[in-house]
Amino acid sequence: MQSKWDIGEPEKRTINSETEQLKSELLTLNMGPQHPATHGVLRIEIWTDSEIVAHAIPHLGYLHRCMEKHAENLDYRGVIPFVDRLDYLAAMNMEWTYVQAVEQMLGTEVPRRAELLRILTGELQRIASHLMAFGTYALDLGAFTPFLYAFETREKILRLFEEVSGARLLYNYIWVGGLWNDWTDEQLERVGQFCDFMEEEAKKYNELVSYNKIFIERTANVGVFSLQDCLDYGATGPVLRGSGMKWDLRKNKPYSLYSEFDFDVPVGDGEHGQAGDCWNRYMVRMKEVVQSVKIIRQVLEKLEPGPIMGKVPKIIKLPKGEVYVRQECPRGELAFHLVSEGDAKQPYRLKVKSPCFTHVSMLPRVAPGQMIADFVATVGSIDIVLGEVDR
Amino acid sequence: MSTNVHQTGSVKDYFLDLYNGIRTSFVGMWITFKYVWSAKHVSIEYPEVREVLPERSRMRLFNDAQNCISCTQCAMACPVDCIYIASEKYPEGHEVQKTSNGQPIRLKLTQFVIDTSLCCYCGLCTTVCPTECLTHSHDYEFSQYTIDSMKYDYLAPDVVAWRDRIVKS
Amino acid sequence: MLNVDFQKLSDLINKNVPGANAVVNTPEGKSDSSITVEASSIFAVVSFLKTNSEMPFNSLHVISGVDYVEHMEVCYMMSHFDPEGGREFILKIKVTDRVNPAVDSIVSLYAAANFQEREVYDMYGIKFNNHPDLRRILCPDDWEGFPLRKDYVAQKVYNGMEVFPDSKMNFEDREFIVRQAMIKKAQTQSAQ
Amino acid sequence: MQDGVVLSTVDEFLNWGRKNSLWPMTFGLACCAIEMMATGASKYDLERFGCGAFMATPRRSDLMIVAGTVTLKMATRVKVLYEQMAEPKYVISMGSCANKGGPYWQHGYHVLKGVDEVVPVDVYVPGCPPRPEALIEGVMTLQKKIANERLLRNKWVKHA
Repeated sequence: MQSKWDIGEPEKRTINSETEQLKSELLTLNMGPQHPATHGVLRIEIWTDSEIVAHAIPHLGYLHRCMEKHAENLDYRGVIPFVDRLDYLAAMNMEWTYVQAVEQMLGTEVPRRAELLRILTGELQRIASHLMAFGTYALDLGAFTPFLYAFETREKILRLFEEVSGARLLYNYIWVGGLWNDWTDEQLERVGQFCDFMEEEAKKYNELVSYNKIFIERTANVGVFSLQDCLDYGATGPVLRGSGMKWDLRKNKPYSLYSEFDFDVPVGDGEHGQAGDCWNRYMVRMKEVVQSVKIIRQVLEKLEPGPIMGKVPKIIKLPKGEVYVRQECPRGELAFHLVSEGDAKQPYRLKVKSPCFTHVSMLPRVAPGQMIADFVATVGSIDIVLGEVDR
Repeated sequence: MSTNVHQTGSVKDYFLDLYNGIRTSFVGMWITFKYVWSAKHVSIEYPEVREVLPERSRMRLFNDAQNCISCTQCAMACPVDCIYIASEKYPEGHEVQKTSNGQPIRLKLTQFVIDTSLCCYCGLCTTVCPTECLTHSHDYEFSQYTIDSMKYDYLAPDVVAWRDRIVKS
Repeated sequence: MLNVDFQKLSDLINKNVPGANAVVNTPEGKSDSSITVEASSIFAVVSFLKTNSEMPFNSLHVISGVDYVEHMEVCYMMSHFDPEGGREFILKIKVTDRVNPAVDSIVSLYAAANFQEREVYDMYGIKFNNHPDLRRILCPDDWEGFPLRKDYVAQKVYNGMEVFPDSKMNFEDREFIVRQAMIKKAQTQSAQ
Repeated sequence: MQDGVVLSTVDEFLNWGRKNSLWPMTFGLACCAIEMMATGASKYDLERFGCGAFMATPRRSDLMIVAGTVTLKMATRVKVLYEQMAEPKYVISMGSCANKGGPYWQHGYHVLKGVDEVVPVDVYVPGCPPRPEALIEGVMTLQKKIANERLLRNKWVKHA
């Protein structure tokens, strides 16, 4: 049996009988690091046979910011701003995962209101992140207007976040033990209004883009990740769900207070195309937005006044040991492997399991046989953030 | 093989595809067209109109040197080490001043420099300040032509004028 | 950790993989448990974990390295995605050779290991035998040293660019602080 | 009036043209790129300054907004991109990372400590990331700089 990663020597690979007869040479095409469709500084070396991709080799590290090295030199609170900058589109979720790892080792009790507000911010951030994915994916495929709509809606969330945390993109809001600031009733009311607005807006986006025939033609049946591939490569999040596996850590291993909430886990059902293609991956995100709104509504009902900060020592020192903490972030499962040697103010080791890193490693698997334009659609559909890939 | 091959079907399918393509495109265009009369004005015409920043917004740091007690807690909390504080003891017989919230100033501040080009605006320094003299102002318009002018000495005489500018705007 | 009976799993490994020497590390407090196996038998162990019927693991989450100065550890986060009930646990091996560390690659078992092993090689210099394409992944190909080792010292110049240029390091400000601290120390010493 | 009426007027005209049609390159590196996109989107609308036509290629752009951390691996590419741009070309360094290495200056073995190590920078915009307004202010600062350029006068007028 040929193993999964091995897609054969590029020279020897036959695309179809026609090209075999033409005996055309493979052309090396360099996509990136500066390329509008790679969402940052991903560089992909593509070996093409006329318009058909024969082989794609991702080259990473153009944004390698040595975050793991920094984490070993900073105190536990000081790591949070750096964790923010991993996935800068979902900074709240990044913080939350890291903070959860520290709290688990520290054994901190987080007040109920803080946990609920964390779910609120996490889900709002998920919406913001998926909106960004929606806007830029449409931009990749040549539609500019959805980008403007998505950003207009995203700005509403960012304004809320700025009011509560003080920054637009990188918040440093979720702290060890709780939250920095509390939400006022007026802000929570606006969150409720935003929920109504977002539901209407999601319907509009679906009409505008998702069910557009041209969009479906561009994305359905393109870049199919089979379920076995996803498991082999360790894909998570919308990529795994788009391939038809109903796996969501919020349901399957409920952390925080997610077990109290009622929501669905959308999976790629092959409404158009087949499960695992670009359209289904994209659609999982759009459906998740609606589910997030549903969760936020429930949070607003459950919220009661109370403290937002648990008891945390002034200087955090963790006992000797290690934890591996996973969370469901917008792009997949983020995990931190936190090792502490005891009696130190710094982590001994902080390994980031980034979902996008795994997803990028799937590109060589899916690329052979695609058109170049379809390959762009595939790269866009896995929604990578390079800050997290390279760390 | 995952290329997007058009399914060859009957003539009916062909025209159905065509119809769906045109219909869905018009649905999208109609949504955009509605913006002609129903859209709210979202653009902020920046230099003339400014968005009112939320109270907690974290922009350029400002240190009120008169209230600083040189405790260096901010420098310790700073994850990027961009705050440089130095202080020395007052000569003997010096009358101990007090900050606005009543803390005695026992050390003479001789240097308070923040390198703004390194700052990551995380806000950790302001939360530990015991006298609340180090704050995030709401001033974000300070782009510079040279990198050296990004370093701010908060003991310089012109810093008061700069603070006045913030207070006014 | 999720749904894993560590004792049972280690017994399973010991029974089916001779020479694996699986040991359960049960830490104090709230830390996670893990299983340590012999470095030489890692391929057999992972192969067993993937194919067994009692407790299969269908996915590899991540491979992480830890440098404990006297030895290095490679941690394999094994995971099982199943809507009915997932599993995960940390599988560890110890690598004692710092000069020329090498372990068997598991790329032929899990395709996910391809990039992950390259990253561990990039950061810790642990070579993976039988890896199809063992190059540096994050750092440039001509980078010197392995950054996440505890004894790593960054190179001074890369490709004509200074890594830590003196003009950008704020030496004047920091020197001032250091000098002040020394004066303070001298004062306290003289006072004593 | 020592520069001459004609040269001054022509200079002013050229500068006016240059400063109001700055075409930036689509060149996002990290977090700041998101704020750069937000600046180009509906709420802040960089187009009002003639600066919103994001070009995908360096050959037809005048302005490179270095938005994000420049790593050593990327630095040579940034230089190549800068060299490909046609004159007149300007560089805005956006955010702490591009200014001086930002948060990664101390232990960042793989981070270039400021993009000015490889390309000349005209305007530094502080912030981490800067607000969209701050970027617009940076563009306006650059426009002020361009308005004062002495393009023909430097060539033809001899100063005492």
